[in-house]
Amino acid sequence: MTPLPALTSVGTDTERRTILDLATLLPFVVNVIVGGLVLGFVYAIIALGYTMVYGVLQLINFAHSEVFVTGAVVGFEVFRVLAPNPINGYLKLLIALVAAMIVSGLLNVLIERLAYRPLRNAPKLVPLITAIGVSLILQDVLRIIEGFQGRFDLTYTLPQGFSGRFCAAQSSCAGLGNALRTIGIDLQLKDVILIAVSLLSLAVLNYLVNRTRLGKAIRAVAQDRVTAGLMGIDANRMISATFLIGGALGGISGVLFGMKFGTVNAYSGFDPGIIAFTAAVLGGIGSIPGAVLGGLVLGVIQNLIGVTNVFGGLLGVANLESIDASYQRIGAFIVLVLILIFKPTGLLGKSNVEKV
Amino acid sequence: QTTIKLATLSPLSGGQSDLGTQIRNGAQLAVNEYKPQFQRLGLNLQLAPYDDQADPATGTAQARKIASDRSILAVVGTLNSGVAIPSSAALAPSRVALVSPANTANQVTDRGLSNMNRIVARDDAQGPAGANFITGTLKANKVYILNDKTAYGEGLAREVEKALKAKNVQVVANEGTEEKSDFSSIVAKIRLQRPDAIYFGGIYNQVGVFIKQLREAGITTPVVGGDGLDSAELVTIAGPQGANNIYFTTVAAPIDALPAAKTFAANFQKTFNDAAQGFGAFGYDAAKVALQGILNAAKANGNKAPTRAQVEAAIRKGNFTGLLSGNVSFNSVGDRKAATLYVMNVQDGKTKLAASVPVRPAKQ
Amino acid sequence: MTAVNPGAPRRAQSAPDRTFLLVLIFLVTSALLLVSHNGDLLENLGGLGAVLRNPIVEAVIVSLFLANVLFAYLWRAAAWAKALVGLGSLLLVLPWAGQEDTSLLDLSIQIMIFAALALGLNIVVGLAGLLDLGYVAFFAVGAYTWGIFASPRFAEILRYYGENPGGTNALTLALGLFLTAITAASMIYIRRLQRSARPTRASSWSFGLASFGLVAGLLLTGRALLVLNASRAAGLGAGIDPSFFWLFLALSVLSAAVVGVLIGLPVLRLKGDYLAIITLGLGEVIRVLANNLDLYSAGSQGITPIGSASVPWFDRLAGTLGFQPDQYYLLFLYVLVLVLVAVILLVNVRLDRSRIGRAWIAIRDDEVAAQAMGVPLVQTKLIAFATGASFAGAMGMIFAAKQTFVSPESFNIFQSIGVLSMVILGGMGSFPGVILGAAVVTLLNLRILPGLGEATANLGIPQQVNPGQLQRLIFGVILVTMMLLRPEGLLPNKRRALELHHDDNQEDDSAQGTGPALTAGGGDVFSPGYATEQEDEHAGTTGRGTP
Amino acid sequence: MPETQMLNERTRAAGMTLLELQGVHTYYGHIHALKGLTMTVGEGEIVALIGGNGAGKTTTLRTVSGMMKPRVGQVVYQGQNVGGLPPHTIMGRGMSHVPEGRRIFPQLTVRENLEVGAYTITDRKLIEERVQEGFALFPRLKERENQLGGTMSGGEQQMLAIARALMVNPKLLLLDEPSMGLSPLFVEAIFDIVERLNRERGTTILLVEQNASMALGVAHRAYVLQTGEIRLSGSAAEIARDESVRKAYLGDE
Amino acid sequence: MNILEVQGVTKTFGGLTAVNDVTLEVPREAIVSIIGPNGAGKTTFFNLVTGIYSPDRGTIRLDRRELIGLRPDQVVSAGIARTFQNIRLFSTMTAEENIMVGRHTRLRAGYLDAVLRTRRFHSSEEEAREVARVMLDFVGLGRWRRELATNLPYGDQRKLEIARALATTPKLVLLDEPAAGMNPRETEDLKALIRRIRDELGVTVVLIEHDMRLVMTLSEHITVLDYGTKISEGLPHQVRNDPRVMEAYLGRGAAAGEYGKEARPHA
Ligand SMILES: Nc1ncnc2c1ncn2[C@@H]1O[C@H](COP(=O)(O)OP(=O)(O)OP(=O)(O)O)[C@@H](O)[C@H]1O
Ligand SMILES: Nc1ncnc2c1ncn2[C@@H]1O[C@H](COP(=O)(O)OP(=O)(O)OP(=O)(O)O)[C@@H](O)[C@H]1O
Ligand SMILES: CC(C)C[C@H](N)C(=O)O
Ligand SMILES: [Mg+2]
Ligand SMILES: [Mg+2]
Repeated sequence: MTPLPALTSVGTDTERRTILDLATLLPFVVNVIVGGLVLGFVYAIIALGYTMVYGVLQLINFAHSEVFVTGAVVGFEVFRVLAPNPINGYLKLLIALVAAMIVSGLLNVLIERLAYRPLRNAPKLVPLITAIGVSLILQDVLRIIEGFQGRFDLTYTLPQGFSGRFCAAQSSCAGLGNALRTIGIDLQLKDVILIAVSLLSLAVLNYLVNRTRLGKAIRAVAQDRVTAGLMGIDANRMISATFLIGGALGGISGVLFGMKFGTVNAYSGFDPGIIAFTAAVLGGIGSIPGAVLGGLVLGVIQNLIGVTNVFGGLLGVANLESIDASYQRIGAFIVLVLILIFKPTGLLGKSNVEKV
Repeated sequence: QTTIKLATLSPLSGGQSDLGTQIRNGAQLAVNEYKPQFQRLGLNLQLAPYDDQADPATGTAQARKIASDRSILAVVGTLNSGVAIPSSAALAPSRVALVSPANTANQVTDRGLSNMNRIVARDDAQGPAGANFITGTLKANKVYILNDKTAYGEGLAREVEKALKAKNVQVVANEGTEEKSDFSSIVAKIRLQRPDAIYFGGIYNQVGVFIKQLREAGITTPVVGGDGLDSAELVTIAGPQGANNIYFTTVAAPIDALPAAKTFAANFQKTFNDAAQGFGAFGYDAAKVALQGILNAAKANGNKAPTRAQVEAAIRKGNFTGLLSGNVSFNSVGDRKAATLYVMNVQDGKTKLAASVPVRPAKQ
Repeated sequence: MTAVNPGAPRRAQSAPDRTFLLVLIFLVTSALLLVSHNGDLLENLGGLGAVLRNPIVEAVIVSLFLANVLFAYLWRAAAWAKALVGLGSLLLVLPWAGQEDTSLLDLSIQIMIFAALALGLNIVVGLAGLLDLGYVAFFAVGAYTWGIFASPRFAEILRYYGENPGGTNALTLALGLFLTAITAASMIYIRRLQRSARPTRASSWSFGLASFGLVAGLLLTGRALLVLNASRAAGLGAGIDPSFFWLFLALSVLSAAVVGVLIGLPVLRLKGDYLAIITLGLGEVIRVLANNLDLYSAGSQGITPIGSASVPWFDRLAGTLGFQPDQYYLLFLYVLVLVLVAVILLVNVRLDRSRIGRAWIAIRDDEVAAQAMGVPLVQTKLIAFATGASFAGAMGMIFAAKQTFVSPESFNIFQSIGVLSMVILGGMGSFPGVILGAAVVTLLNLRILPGLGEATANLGIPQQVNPGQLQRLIFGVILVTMMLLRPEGLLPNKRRALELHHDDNQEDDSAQGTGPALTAGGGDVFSPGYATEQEDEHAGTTGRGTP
Repeated sequence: MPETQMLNERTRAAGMTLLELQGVHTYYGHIHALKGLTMTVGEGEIVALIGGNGAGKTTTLRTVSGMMKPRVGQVVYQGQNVGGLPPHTIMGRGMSHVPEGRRIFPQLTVRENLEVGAYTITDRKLIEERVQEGFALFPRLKERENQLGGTMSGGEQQMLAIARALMVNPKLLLLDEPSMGLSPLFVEAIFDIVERLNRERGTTILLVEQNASMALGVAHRAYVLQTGEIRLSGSAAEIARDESVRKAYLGDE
Repeated sequence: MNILEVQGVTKTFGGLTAVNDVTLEVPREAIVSIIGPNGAGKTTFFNLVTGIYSPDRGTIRLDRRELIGLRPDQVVSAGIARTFQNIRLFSTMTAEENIMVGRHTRLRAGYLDAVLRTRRFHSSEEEAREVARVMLDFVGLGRWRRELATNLPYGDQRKLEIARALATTPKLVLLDEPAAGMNPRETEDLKALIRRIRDELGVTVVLIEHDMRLVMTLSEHITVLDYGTKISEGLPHQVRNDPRVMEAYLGRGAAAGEYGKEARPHA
């Protein structure tokens, strides 16, 4: 068949040889993978918001992407307002995170009350449509709110040093930084913060869902609302609690997203939302560790697909050379298909225990 | 008294509505300005704004609506080449002339429609201009090209690639990406391949984010782009660290460099409580071209409301003056005969004129 | 304690006969439509003309006019009146108004395209219970199938192969054909064997191998044909002869169905929302491929101009009826799409009331039980998928012909979501419902919402809150309120509505969230049934009998 | 029909009524399932509810526990009308319901199912105690402590459902066909348990059973339900002797 | 001659052997039962025969034809139908439609027939409706024909499942606890129904039941499973008096031999 037109070329043979040199290539690959992991953590936290809500209502909460953008907007405003303030950067971050968690969490609860709860007994796809409706509404509401201040694309002003290198040469942990950099891991401080915050939220969430009475009740409601009622569990309250937790996670992920990528606008939620939901599915929807694993896998795969053309160029494989960043997204989907064919319930999804 | 209308067709809702609204508002100013002149001919001039949502199908539907309103004699639009192509085709049978303030893709006029005109340069002029700048001023030998995978961005990038290759410059990649936030793999590749310059055929809101991440990764390589970068927002998005070493070609001179533009900008601010940007000025110019065309046609028609066909011909043939971007006349397919491309430079968050390049379409 | 008789059945009184009202409304709205779209007339009407020309007024008039058809379907009225209003509206008044205002034709075609898409998706989602979020992919397949061949693209492709024959010659063609034939034959043979004896690992493997061979054979054949015909590129400047239109209509149906099967095969084993996200992904895959395979699809630049059918006698007819030559093809597409929608509706109704329709609903209700009753899961789902896809394929082709331009942008996932919302808004499982849903959403998006913006453009409303800029918000509000007020949809499937309204005094008994969203619990909408002797298959147009 | 007021001695000893249904009408959409049901359950009683298929036994229990709202009539529990309250509020007041069809949480393990059954209890020690009690009643559950509820066999699920309902040590236990799907050995065990609960803990039990003879064997009083109405009521022994009952529900030829 | 021959099938779930090396032969037109304590593996055995699970080991033959590897729907075509322990009806369909689905494999009208409304379509639709009518009457649910399946009382749902299974025209029907949820009177009717299935329709019946009165009076052969293993088999009276069965399954009441009336007068 016709080769796809090759767009990439790695230049002269000498250049190719230098790049092929392990000392150049290894840090590159490591860096791409680590970058993918960082990205993956962002997806993972967003994915958790989807998975929580999906878990209880079997609803793809399309509005989650806007809940998370709301968190990002709150974060933006906090950083903006506090920018002239000389307080510690980490404190600012904490304020931003907490504010975003509260706003997004309450927003999510409100959405559930207004748009999903009245439809509890309707066919499953009806709330899906209201979710889409809410998502559209929120997009414009966010745009209006920010628009009145003459803003559309919101660019984060991060505290001093957050965008700088992690353990830069002049800092006290320069040794660690240098060591990491020799093997190719070149992180910004905000990446490290992002990973730390993600891991912490994960740990808390995991405890909440698996170890507490609340968590068990939520899971019972997820499986059989009516019978849960017979156990004395108020299903509506548990669902609200789930939306609160999911929304708070959305808030966190919004701030992390804004920090990592620097810019958000009212419409920014859709793409990462879709990928995050894909991650949730990949990991096994409804499963918390699954969502995380899925996010990380997708992050890494996206980044690796993004650099396939370089390897294609190096190896002289023309067909690989045309696999460039424009294939990132669908590469992730194709991987998803392949994985699901072999593992139909996702990486960590429990195999369907339907017994007949 | 007969009512005649000038329509605008641009995205008034959705992600690109800011630019689309600029065009509408620019055209509104022109209409306000010309109202008295038409009044004298006994014609009541109005603006009829249409929203294409930056979507080809919606644009076509709107174009057909425009076609059905006989009082509309010409259209200013569109913003996106991808919309202009089908919309102009839908308007062609009705002989409704379009004057585009933004569409640069070659295909827009290459189809030879009698109703499609543009006052901006073509991508096959803009591309080589960018390429020339890369080789001439930046002296780059190795260039990394990116595009946004839209009709506009990819078309432009392809022109740049062609021009660079013709100059024997090494083009490391011409890579498309629809990604809006995460550019980490691309940044990693750029770091690996160390180009002397990066060209990005795309629009400011995407390119700005890319630049920000590029600079944060410590890469200071110059980034070059096209008219898609011509927005005040670029600097904000790229951030203080990022807004350096950026160059872009555009068709409008910086507003503060033109005395006429000053009043325009003030007017714009007063009327819409919003700062005028490049596309506001383009919209204004395009509307002026259309209105002058209608006036000419009316005069030729004995000071009566002209037919659409007459307007179409008048626009294609006319010479239009008093515009912000200089005089306009069109060649046989509707390209502006002599356009000027300006190369702008962003340094420390300030946008300055770096060079100006006269360009002409291949056909005259 | 109250003494009301709780058992009083809430029975609707039989509706009054509204023949007169129906005809009256038809006449009034038709007159309004015709007047408001006649530019010359409006000129002479002065103030009234201005009012009628107001975009919102205009949008309302169009909507009211289209509502005629709905009334004709819904109301109890004499059969002649229903026929008159239904046929009269669609075949007489609308084209007549379209003569003055081509945009009406464009709008109607677009509505019907979406109606057909919604009908197709309704099979997949509403009947078989498979949530497909990538439905637009099949639409794209249809659009490109025609777009590539009926445009200069085809010549470009031929030219490319002419310049890069790469060792292809007549022998390749023979080889390709041979390979195709032999692998196809062996696949059929293996299938036969498997039917009588139990499939072994070897037989499955050889089947897989043969299918690869088949693909290779087809590719070789295709390539050889392209290369061997490369010399004709010059003569094909504007694409192939328009008389191939009918062949391609069949081809686009077929190719969309084939793509449906290809996409369906690996993923239809998955359940519920796993399927949703995968279909969403595969929809994106098709779009991105269209965006990247520049040679075939012209990538992001899009393909243009795309031709339409040329039917001389139809053009002559249109000419004598007073249409302008540039309207011929739209009028033609209008009539064609009208016929196609009718056919699709018929196919839908008939499939629904058949063995296959029952199997779909059975699968939706309980996969395990369905399979244990002899319903082959994958095959039945594939049929649903392919049927839905084929409708989309046909519509894609019409879309390409109408637009004369296709680019990947038109096939993003918002389109899929849009079609899904039409289905659910209208009433999942209900054929008149999804058609109405398509009409409502399309009218909203193409007329009413933009009309709002246009009408208020010069009122000095601050930009941020100008209705023209708030289309998403308004649309979202409409979606949410409609769903809250009528969760069963605008024109619900009869029994579904019954079920929903039971719930007033009953705790939810439906949510046993064990399985995938779509199959577990309450079940969605359905319209099973059996072929009754007198079915109202023409419900959408001239339907008789009130529901 | 005349309301039979004959109670056997043990019931009288128990004294006050715990549950009373007064003219309850319950609907499934247009299906009128309970047609003015009136019945009482005294504190400390075992009351059996028997009747044919579709008589409305399950619906009665559902109405009591709040899964269904009565359209007309009152459900008085502990002196309060609970008709129309949501199940979780009613269940919070010392009631347990073993529903028809078991309704085990399929994705929770056996142990988690039990723990969720004790949702209204916050004392962790007490919960653990009760779990152990459940295991003692049904050793199979202990063997399968970590198996997912959904993969248990039908009978195992039935055991789990009963054990789950006992977690809160209810005042009133609603049992909907507890013996369904259990092996003969376990059927006996279940009835033993019912008796013991009543005797040792004073649990009041409203028992729906198809196995009417066994049900009447353990119950003090019984109601016979037919198409949503009470056909007969009286002491269990009386009912068991009734000719029509023997014919219709006990399978006597 | 045996219609069903199962040789040494084994199925494990993780560490748990649910069915262990079970061999079973079912003579044509017989009524045989499988009994055993809860969790003995009876339902799992049915799942193996109907293709819902595939066995780790062993062979399953219906009329000499190997069934292992067939999908459940193919097993239905081959001639085995079943009911479920937990009722699984199509809840949004009427009783009649439920049965018509059961007819799926036996109808010849395909896609094109349906679209074109061919004569074949009409005749097969006619056939399906006729079968539904006959089957509803056969199990005595005629009056529920147009009612949604979920609205039927529990016991009638069980019968509807049986009717649906019979609509597939099986050679062999597997009933999983058909009497659960029925009172003794209804169980008597069911007994008659099962006899008629065999006598009038000529269908072989294998049933799982815990109702000993039904099992002992109806079965011609009984197999007893415990912990997945066959611990006894034979004629009803043989099995009933097998001490292993008594210990594992029947319990004290067994000796009395009065399985329907375990009621003991309370003290
Ligand atoms: N979910 C439901 N939806 C509609 N109708 C129902 C529902 N459940 C029960 N019914 C109807 O209500 C009536 C009473 O049913 P109920 O389940 O209370 O009877 P039951 O005495 O428990 O019978 P069984 O012995 O079969 O369990 C029956 O006519 C039945 O058809
Ligand atoms: N999918 C599964 N995963 C794990 N264990 C299972 C699964 N299916 C069945 N089991 C276990 O296998 C054993 C046999 O189950 P099965 O359902 O066959 O029992 P049964 O004989 O039908 O019992 P009952 O009479 O209670 O219905 C049970 O202990 C059950 O817990
Ligand atoms: C917004 C602009 C960058 C538009 C672009 N020049 C186009 O033709 O689409
Ligand atoms: Mg019951
Ligand atoms: Mg069992």
